[in-house]
Amino acid sequence: MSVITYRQALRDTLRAEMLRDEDVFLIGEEIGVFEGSYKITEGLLKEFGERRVRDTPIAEEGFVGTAIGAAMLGLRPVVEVMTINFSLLAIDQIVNHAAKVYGMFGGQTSVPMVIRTPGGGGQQLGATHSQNIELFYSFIPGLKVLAPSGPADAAAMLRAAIRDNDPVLLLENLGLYNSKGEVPEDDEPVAEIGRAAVSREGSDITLIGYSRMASVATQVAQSLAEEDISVEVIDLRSLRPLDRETIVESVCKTGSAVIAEDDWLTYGIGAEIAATIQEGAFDFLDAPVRRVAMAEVPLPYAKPLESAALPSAESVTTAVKETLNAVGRRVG
Amino acid sequence: MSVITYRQALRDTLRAEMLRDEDVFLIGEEIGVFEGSYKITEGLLKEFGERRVRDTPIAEEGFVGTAIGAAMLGLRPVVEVMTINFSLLAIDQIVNHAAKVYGMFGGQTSVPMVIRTPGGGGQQLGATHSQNIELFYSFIPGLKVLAPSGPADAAAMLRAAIRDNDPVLLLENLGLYNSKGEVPEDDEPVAEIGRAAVSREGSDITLIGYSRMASVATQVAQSLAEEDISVEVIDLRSLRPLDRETIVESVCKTGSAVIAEDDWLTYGIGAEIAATIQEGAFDFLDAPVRRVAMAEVPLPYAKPLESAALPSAESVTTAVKETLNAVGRRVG
Amino acid sequence: MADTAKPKGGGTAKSSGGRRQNRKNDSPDLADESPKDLLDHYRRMLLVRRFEERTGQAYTQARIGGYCHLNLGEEATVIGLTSVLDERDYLFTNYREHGYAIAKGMSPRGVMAELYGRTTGVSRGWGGSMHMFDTETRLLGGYGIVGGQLPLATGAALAVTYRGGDEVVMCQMGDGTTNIGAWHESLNIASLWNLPIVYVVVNNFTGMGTTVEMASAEPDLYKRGSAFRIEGHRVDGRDVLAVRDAASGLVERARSEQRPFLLEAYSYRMKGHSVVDPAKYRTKEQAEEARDKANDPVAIFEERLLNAGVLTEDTKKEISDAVREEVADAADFAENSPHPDVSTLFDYTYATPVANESKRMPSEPVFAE
Amino acid sequence: MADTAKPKGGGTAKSSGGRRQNRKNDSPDLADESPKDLLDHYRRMLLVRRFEERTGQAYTQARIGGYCHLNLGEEATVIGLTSVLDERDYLFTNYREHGYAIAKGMSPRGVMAELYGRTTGVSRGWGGSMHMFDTETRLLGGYGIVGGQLPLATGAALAVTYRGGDEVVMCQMGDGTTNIGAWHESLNIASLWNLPIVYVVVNNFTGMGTTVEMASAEPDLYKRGSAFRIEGHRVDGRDVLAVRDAASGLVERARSEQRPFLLEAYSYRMKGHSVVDPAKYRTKEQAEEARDKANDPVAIFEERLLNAGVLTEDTKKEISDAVREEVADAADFAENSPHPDVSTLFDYTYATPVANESKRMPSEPVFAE
Ligand SMILES: Cc1ncc(C[n+]2csc(CCOP(=O)(O)OP(=O)(O)O)c2C)c(N)n1
Ligand SMILES: Cc1ncc(C[n+]2csc(CCOP(=O)(O)OP(=O)(O)O)c2C)c(N)n1
Ligand SMILES: [Mg+2]
Ligand SMILES: [Mg+2]
Repeated sequence: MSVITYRQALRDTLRAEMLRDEDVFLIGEEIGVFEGSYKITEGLLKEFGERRVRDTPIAEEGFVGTAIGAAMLGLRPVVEVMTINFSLLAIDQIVNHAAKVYGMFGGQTSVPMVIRTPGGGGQQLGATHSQNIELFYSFIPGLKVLAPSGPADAAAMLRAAIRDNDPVLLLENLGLYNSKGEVPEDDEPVAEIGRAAVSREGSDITLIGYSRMASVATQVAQSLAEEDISVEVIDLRSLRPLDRETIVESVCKTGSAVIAEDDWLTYGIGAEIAATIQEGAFDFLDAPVRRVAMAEVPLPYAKPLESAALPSAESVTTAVKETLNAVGRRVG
Repeated sequence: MSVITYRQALRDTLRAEMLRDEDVFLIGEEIGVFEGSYKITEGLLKEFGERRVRDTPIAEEGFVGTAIGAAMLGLRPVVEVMTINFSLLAIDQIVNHAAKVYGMFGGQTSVPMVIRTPGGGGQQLGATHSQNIELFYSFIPGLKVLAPSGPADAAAMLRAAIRDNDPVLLLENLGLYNSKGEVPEDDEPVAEIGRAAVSREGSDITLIGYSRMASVATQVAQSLAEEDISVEVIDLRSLRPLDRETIVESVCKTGSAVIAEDDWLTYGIGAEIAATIQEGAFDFLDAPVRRVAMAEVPLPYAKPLESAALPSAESVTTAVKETLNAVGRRVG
Repeated sequence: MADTAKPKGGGTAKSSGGRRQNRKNDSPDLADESPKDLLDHYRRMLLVRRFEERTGQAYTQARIGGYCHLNLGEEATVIGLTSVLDERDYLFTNYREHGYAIAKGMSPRGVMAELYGRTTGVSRGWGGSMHMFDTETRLLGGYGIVGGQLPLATGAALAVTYRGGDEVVMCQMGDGTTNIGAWHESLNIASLWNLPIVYVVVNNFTGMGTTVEMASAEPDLYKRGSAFRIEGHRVDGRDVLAVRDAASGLVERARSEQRPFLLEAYSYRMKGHSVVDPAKYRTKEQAEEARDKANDPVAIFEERLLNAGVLTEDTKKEISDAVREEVADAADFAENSPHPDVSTLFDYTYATPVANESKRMPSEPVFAE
Repeated sequence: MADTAKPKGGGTAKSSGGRRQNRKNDSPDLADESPKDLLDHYRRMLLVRRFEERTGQAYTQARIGGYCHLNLGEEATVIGLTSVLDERDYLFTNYREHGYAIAKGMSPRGVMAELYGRTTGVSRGWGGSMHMFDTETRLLGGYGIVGGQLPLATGAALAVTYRGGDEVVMCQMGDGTTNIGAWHESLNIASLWNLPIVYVVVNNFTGMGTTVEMASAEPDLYKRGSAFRIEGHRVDGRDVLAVRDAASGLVERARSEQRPFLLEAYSYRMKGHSVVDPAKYRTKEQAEEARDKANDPVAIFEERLLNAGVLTEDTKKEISDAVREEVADAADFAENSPHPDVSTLFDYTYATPVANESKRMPSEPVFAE
């Protein structure tokens, strides 16, 4: 074990996988000479050369599609899309091609590729550069979508994604790149795709998040513990497939749930979680499932507006307390 | 009133709006010389000429973006995107530009445009041509999304969309174009954006749909009436904004709900409806909200597979009956 | 870049006599050709013709669903192009690909069964008319999204280069496809990275009802490679030997020089855009031009072979009978093949199975009791 | 198409002396110019320079957030281009647009306030560095999605044509932008429909760390218009008068001939891609070249004006002081302007209010009790 950043965990894993398997190569904008917009690929061009670390023109549809075609011939491209916002330029290739090629041709060829891309608001990047649209990919059968919330998961999930034979979107987060945590030094473990984690056990209420909000959820749970509120935290980890059982099991135990998400509320990821809970834990629910999510506006640049629009530890705390109040347990 | 098809209602309304307002023009692939892939624009090139009915190259991003730019200067383009599947080629222009221009520049310029596009599976068009991805647009603040289920609504909503100052996506449906209904002959009414309709009153259960599934829901309600089951049907009509009150009010009355949708279940439109119901009608719900939706696969070409994957009047009927059984009312 | 006089196609139909002249002048001399190969080309062109005619019928009889686009009028291009590809070479096409599927080596049975949506179809009934695929013969898909195949084919060529292989990728598309962003991004990447790929534009003068002149600001499509320093050539797509020679040169150069090329082949779309399109938007002249025997690649080649004595009335009848038989057999095979079973619905969502995949049927609840 | 010898920029830095020579030869004679105009150009270039320097400082002091891209090194292009636009003409740009905003007529105060995210900003604090907009002066937006502005600008030109107006649209972008699909689709449409638009490629030899040669298979970017029969020209973007003349010719031709043109202007990006980018990926030669006084448009013009006696040391100081004052005033104004109030969060989602719009804050439930 060593304590490293989320960024470092990704970088080390990319490197290890490239060393392990000659078919793994990196492709994307500014990943080579520039060493990555967020420096995830630092030093890799130098170490592996242009064949394995391929800088592309600004042509998201072209280079993502190129990676899909290479994957159809058995290579294992790991694509970096600079931020998930720009993935909209390539979404036809992702949704209509990567996700379809296996099924549409009756299972003849798979598409073993990874798309790494960060989401995340809160950087004052304005309306077009601050969206959390993992929903779009999580909705699509044929894709797998992973959302690590810490360095260890980032490594284990990237490893799993690279070794999987299907197109996997790995959702990273600008706000997590510098976060630190313990990560095993081996080439292990390989995350199991499709599994959520109970990242903290508790009994009063279930708090569900993914990516950055899973780590916020843990903070909230920690501070609420000081107020004698026992929060069980679920980190969804895999947005597609979605691990409904883990969620429902927890809510059956605690009797209530709050969902914390960084995207917009209406039709957001949390909608499915709430729908799932009411279907699976109907008889166990003591209060409506509550969602904490972004205000439904194009995210403004100005800091006070941006901050107000985004979910935070405070708004999650409020929702948890109000839900417990609704259940009948009086909390501060 | 006259009885006309959904197609005819759209065409007549386009024509009337073009006559009413010189700033309204049509733009899209094959809408002129070819008279529309689905003949919605039949005869309009002949009547209005190339200036008002503009055939484009195959360049979804280009022509949708061109329409946005024209709208920024005050014109009122009505864009046809041949099917919603192809909208993925233009989604960056729709989501990152049409939906953002008003907010991102502090309200200085609006984007008065309409994107008309049909969804709908069941035509054996295969995995890439049969998707229902209205979710993607319904999720985006800054857009408005309307989904008429019959000819009268098609006319009233298209009229509203054209006269609105924001980008509106009008979701049509391949399976509805030939459906018939009564439509007023005047330039009225103009639909109110953001309002659902109780299209049939009932007391036992609420059945919610939109677009084609709203019309299927009405059929189901009609035939269940013969079995003495009183189904209240809600046609969502506006997917963004979403009329939560009408939904919740109905469920508070009936005590249970089924959602019928043509898209995939996980993260689909129905997830938000179910989440909304459990939040708004928590104390009134006698059984979990049930969703009927597409099987989560890339839609296959072969008829038996395709039919099995799609929701139908039968699967909706089953869900309604099973939900009523869960509530404790024994039905066939 | 090589230019060839090209008929207006979508536009007016003034010089159609002159055009025929043109073709004959450019085409290789039959005396230099192996009669066996010539007859084989002829047979294969006829097979595509009859196969597509049968497909049109079967569609009208509702044996085939969805959209259905035929290669009628493009047989010389289909056969000319595929005849120069090695077995190891890859082909990507658009949705108008039945002929390419057969010509690249799939059995007419498998292609027809796919059209019928049967398990014996080349894509197991999952793809239909627009999505023929076969790993074996290396046609890596017909694609229904205009331009969708371009980045994929480019990526296949990247994989070849990555591995140091000597396969070539051919990427077919229509004239209308040269206007979409994927064209620009793909050709730019292929040229930058020196990929062994030949992009072929099958110019039938229209995309649905839109003429090349309405859609492409540079209507000489083979010249559009200039934006990427890609050499472009144009060939008469009604002439199978001319197509073969043009394609063969570029495929071999792509292989040896390791760089992309562009080839435009023009010919007529004999019918509507798809089987259901009556093509009412065509002017009388355009319709006549498309129907004109003088523009029919099969008729042109047949007449030439007959005149040169390579084809006799007897062999012609023999070939015709054999082809009819093969197509009838394909249709019988398709008709008698099983429909996919509903139990297979979830078989092809993922290649690597994972926990918690949803396998719910529409009528089932999310949580089975 | 007109060619001009162009420095390698991104590549090696061999002939930088020769280049300067080049410039001087091509540039209009100062004797033919109005001294007042010359001084005005100089003052405006200096204003952009000082404004951007101040912006960089303010960013470092955390008065500005988000991404922040400067026009340092591109002042001659900014001023040359905008000086030929009428008030009624429209301008669309990418995210590197502070200079354009000022040059098109927005006040430095409003632009700086936007950077500070204040209500007095040109986009009311909603846009920030990348999204300056002003209906009045007709800069219809800086855009952060590479290539996003191209279809929009094309559409604005369509609106002009639709209404029979005589405005021209100018659409600015970087060299890296010529590789994205929107480029192809937009230029094709503009040419097909004869739209009065001038696309300007500001070639600073790199997109972030990627050189033109790495990204564009035809690195002579002005030649890429050929795929659409759009006439392309190249100009030395370090020379404000050369840019002005090239742009003026094309803008007026776009207006009178009603068709699109393409102009490439090359110059150096003096610093990193954005304020936070140390540009470590630059070779020593590249870094020196970008810093070289001989490539600095402000220094070049200043020297020329001094040599010609148009500028004296006194006026130079006067102008410099005035510009410093203007920039300081802008920063003071920004600093003292109010932050937007949270109560305005839902003010700009829709232009036409509708029923049931969600105005929920993150901590609020969907249904208020
Ligand atoms: C992205 C996209 N836009 C539109 C369509 C609808 N469409 C199908 S075929 C076609 C015309 C294509 O023309 P061309 O490339 O010339 O090929 P052809 O059909 O003539 O062989 C169009 C517009 C589509 N399938 N995909
Ligand atoms: C679609 C998209 N892809 C990637 C980016 C990230 N990005 C921002 S600026 C830039 C480089 C653009 O280079 P160029 O067009 O030459 O403009 P310059 O910054 O040099 O002025 C990139 C890749 C983006 N904003 N949008
Ligand atoms: Mg065509
Ligand atoms: Mg640049």
